[in-house]
Amino acid sequence: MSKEDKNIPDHKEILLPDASKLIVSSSPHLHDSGQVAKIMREVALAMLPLVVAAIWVFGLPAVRVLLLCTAFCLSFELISLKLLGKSLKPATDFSAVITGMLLAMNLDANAPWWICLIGSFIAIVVAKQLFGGLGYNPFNPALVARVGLLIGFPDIMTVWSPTTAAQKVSTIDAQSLATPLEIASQSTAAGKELLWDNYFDLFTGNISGCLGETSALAILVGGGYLILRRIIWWQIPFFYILTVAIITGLVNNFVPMATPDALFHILTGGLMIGAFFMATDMQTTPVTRKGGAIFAIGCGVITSVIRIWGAYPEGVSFAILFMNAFTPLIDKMTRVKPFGFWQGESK
Amino acid sequence: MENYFVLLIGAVLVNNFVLAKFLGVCPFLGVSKNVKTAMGMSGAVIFVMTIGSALAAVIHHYVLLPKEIGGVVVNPHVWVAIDLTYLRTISFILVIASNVQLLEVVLQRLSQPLYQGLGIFLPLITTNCAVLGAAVINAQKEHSIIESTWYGFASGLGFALALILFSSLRERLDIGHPPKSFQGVPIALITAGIAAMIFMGFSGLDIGLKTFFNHIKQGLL
Amino acid sequence: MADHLLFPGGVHPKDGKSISFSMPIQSAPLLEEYTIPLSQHIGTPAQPIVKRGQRVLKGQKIAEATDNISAHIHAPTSGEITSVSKHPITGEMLAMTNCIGPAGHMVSSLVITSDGEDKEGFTLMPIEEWQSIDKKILLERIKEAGIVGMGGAAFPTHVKLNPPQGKRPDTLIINGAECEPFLTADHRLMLEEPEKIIEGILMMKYILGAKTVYIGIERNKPDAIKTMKKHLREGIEVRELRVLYPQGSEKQLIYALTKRKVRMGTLPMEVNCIVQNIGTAFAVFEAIVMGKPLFERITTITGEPVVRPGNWRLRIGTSIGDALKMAGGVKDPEKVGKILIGGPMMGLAQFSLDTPIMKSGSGVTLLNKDEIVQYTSVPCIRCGRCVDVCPMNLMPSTMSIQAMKERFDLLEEWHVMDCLECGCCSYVCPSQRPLVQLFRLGKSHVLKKRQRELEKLKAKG
Amino acid sequence: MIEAVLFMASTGMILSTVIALANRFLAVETDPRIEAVEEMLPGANCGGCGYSGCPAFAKAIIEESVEPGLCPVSSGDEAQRIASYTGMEPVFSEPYVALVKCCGDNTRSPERALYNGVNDCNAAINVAGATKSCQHGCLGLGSCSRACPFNAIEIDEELRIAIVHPNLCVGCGKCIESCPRDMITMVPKSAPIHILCNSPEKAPIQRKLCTRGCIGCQRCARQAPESIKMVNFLATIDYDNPPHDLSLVDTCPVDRIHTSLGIDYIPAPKKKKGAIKSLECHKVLGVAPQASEAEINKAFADKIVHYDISLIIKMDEEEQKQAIMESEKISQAYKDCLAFDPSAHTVKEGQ
Repeated sequence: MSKEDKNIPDHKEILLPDASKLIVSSSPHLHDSGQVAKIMREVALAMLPLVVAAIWVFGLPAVRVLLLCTAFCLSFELISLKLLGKSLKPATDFSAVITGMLLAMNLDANAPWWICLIGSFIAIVVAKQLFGGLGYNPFNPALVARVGLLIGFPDIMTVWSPTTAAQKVSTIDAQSLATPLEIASQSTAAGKELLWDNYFDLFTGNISGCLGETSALAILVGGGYLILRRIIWWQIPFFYILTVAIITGLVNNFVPMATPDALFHILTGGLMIGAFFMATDMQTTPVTRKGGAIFAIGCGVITSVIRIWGAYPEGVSFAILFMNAFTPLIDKMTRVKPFGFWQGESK
Repeated sequence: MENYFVLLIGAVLVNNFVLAKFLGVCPFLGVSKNVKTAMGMSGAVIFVMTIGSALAAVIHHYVLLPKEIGGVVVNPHVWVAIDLTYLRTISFILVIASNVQLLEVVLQRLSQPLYQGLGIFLPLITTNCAVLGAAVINAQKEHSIIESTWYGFASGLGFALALILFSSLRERLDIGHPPKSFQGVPIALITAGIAAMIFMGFSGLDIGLKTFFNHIKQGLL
Repeated sequence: MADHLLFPGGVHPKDGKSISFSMPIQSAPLLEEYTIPLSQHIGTPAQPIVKRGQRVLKGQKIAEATDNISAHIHAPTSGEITSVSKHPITGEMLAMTNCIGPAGHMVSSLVITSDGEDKEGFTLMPIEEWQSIDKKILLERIKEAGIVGMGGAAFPTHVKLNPPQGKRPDTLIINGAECEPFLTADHRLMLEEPEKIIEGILMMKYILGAKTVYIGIERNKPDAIKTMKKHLREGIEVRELRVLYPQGSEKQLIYALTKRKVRMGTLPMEVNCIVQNIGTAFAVFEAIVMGKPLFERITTITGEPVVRPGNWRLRIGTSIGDALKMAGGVKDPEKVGKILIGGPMMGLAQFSLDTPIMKSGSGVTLLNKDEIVQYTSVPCIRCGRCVDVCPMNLMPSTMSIQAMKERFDLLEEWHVMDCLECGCCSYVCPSQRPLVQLFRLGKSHVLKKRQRELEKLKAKG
Repeated sequence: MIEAVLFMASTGMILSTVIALANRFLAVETDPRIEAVEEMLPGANCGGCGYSGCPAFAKAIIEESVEPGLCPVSSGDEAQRIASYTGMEPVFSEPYVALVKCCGDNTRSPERALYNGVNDCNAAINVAGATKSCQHGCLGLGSCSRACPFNAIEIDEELRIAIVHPNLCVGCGKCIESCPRDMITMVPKSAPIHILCNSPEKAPIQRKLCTRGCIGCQRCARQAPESIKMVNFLATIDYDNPPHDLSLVDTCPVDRIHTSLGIDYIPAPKKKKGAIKSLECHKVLGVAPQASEAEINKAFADKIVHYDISLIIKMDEEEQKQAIMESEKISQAYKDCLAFDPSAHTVKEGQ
């Protein structure tokens, strides 16, 4: 100790940390304690209104599908991590749960259990773990599963169970009711113009279709929450829905029997859930906001093209997957110009 | 006019040569290591397919096909009344092979690095089934010469789109850590499978477009 | 209302200044031993001019700058040079081999054991009316006093204040932003010595011949802004800055105050701006008016675990252990996770208590284990947050993947050399990836490659 | 039938004339000899010859008549063939192998603090000069093993040290630049004795940093003055005439001189409690369970498979992996034998 210790405190024993137990790492040493698991939990929270709406519209079978899909996805994730010899920690970051819920949203309420099993297998094992797990999969797992099931089992995937309201009204049992989009594509085939009356039902979701396609209100609530929490960017849903509205609006204006009007297109089918939950999945969308906008416009164009002229009534999942394939190219194109960049420096 | 547009959409999106008809898959997997060589390869394939289909169509129409004149089957260009369609494949291959050879010489002169980058895959275009496929489909569908050139160009464009898309995806796959046994070609094939599934979404597009154009015609009339 | 532009990106880390900003500056007691590293500045290390056993006085020059971009080093107290020896590999003069510099490498240094008298031996003559003295003499005095930038870069000031022929800087910016969390050294200095700082600023303005002077102070230091405005003299302007890390970095500060963009790969001199730190202005004043060389500096000893955090006027060469002893040690040694020299965003983690505080050591920050978030190898989920916050508008997510694949050619193409290493990207990354370390790795490879190309050219040329 | 022949012949004629014309106008002259030489080179593009790759080296051989022996990878007769093809007399270069001059793994030179960051030597150096006690030691985080195109450098995960397999190393020198602390030097493959330390520190400091560091006691230098010299308190071997008598090993008080005897450096075998029950490792080495360390060394030296370097290059991926597996199996067996202490195991006769 130094000779005169004027300012040093009285003889309370001064403790110094043990140098060998210190942690040494590169700067910075602070973090805003954001975690992947936290983001996924926020997304799960945002999907709650959707789950409630699905259960309200389709009753108990919806719960069954939801639980089955989430359980299958989680178990497939654990099994594949174990088989690959990786640590099981990534399974705790909720991303499998999110994929399971999104997959359930794409299925019908009375989807058989093995559809959920195969869907989960495709989503988690094929579309995600085989590419290396979180962060490396170029395609959105839930959508790959949906497209796989749609093409693999076309008949099962296009049977829609009646909504609880419809069941109360009529005694028809689980007879196949057509979704609004299917009605629309039938009318275009027949060359008649479709005049849709109650948009309110579309908005509240009291229509038949798969779990996630119904209530646009619930999706808006969940999506709004995510945007406010800055988990997803507003650019993607905004441009996506805008592009679909513009294209379908134009085509409806010139050739009315080709396709119903824009509002109909926005509220029906998987557009809302696609725009807010599927197209904004971080791993498979471009990194910059400008890239996100281009991605969304591309999705919008392809969705409308398939819906208006394609054979499938629902174009959202194909569009998003197609644009996922374009994401690496978009990333190459939309590099942000560095601060203080000038011509002398090559890009 | 819209017939050509439908033909284009049909060849590029609906039944894309690589992802729907599964023609020309070996260069598709071979060259898609990085985007630059993929661009070079697609340019070469578009050039060869367009010129190849055009020449094949010319030969097909003026030499191989017997013409119906006055009930007598006679071939005015070749004074002997013989139907030579059986020569179709061999003559198409001859045309395409010479076409590729011409391209190789030109390319070696124009850009040496691209020539180096493509390497073995440049002469391999002769055996590329997509190129011959386009010529044969033209013959089967009795496209006129202009139509078949346009169809050759469109299918070349489809091949290019699929190849460039797939090569940028593969560059992204190299960054990932697929399980050891899946690294390299296996994971590339899975990605190609998913991409093919996505392209199936466009099925029925050209028929839809045809009916749409009919609507417009009726609407206008 | 902040009357200035905002640079792109930036983050709002936990402030942590409340721990130590109210503590007045205390002068450190005289310690037994000071270890003074020979390279405390950017440029070639200084050569020692003293022998073992030689007696020196406080403020006496003990190491000399060899060429222009270098700085002299002075003794912090009167005493005896205990050990000076040659470094086995490089042959440099060396005191003790196991002195570890803040960056963790072995640094050759001199050790002075104080004799307790603290006898002053300044050889520099104080100059009262500096306005009439020629600029060259003032610059010579600053070089003689060994003044370097106190913001953290430690670039020799006499070089910075002496622009090359072609350039005539018209704006001098004084960086009082202190955007680094936890550090309050400049803040206290502004509160307690405003007149000296203003005088120092005027001297620098006179030497540079700059027309306008801005003092940028972040809005979270209202009292400092008030005191500095009270002592203002004509030609100097205090500008309030919005609180955003890294407001205090050179390019961002120049853009915020003068709307001029420093082009990539060039120095602020290109846009006729010079940026100096508040501490440097104070040191210039002490050097010229009081003839006191730079052997003391204000350092904040702060952090949750510290018993009595505060701002100290430490002598250069005080080891971290002694500094912590002054601040009363730590509450619970088990809980201490990290000891940093500098602030938590750009500070260097230490692993030994003997590392000395150098001229650029603006703070000693301690963090508890629970405050620390460990870096993990969770893959990048491409959420794009780092792209939003990067103040240089780079693409940290793609660049980090390129660095992991050791594609340093691509990294150079994607402007890794312009990365400020400010830490905003690692701060917001939800996968908690060590992005700054990857970019630092990229930079070292790119520099090595450029070095090799230079040698090849020399060999051929 | 005749029409078909006529038609094919005519189209063939037209098209070939077009190509012939194109060939003449757009001809690009390339020296066929360069391609021929390129065929003879191994094609590993490792850059060991100082050129960017085999094509560039082939061009240099033809145009600037650089002597083919420069290529460290191709063996003697390979260089012979190229030289005879280009009419130059070949120069035979003695095969060199990489050597990591450090044996201070975790057990000998422990970590000073807990490092949390990128798992790469160059990255660790930038953070507080890496947390290994010895400032000049090998960090064992694998920069060199990733840089080696022939994966001849193995990283021991727990012990954090790099080990070069001499029979796989072709001496291209790519690992030298990859190491931030320049621990790797090229040594002649035939040199049996190596000093595995790179730290010039004086004894009192060295003792604190690493239990196996060279303390500069000069015993080995005095015993073999012509081949071992002291440089800054560190004994260094002059590889022009390397020492050959194996008794040198015992002179070192720190037991840090390791005979290479064709063995690559093996880290200190951890004496596991009741470690190796089965005698399988002894069978692999073909040595009795109670064999002494010297016998085990000897048996290992014979067993280790010596591949001719150029042969390894010609092997495809499969065979090369097989070679590594083979040498690893033997090294592992050697480690187990060293770790096996006969006392803890009652040896039945005839086993």
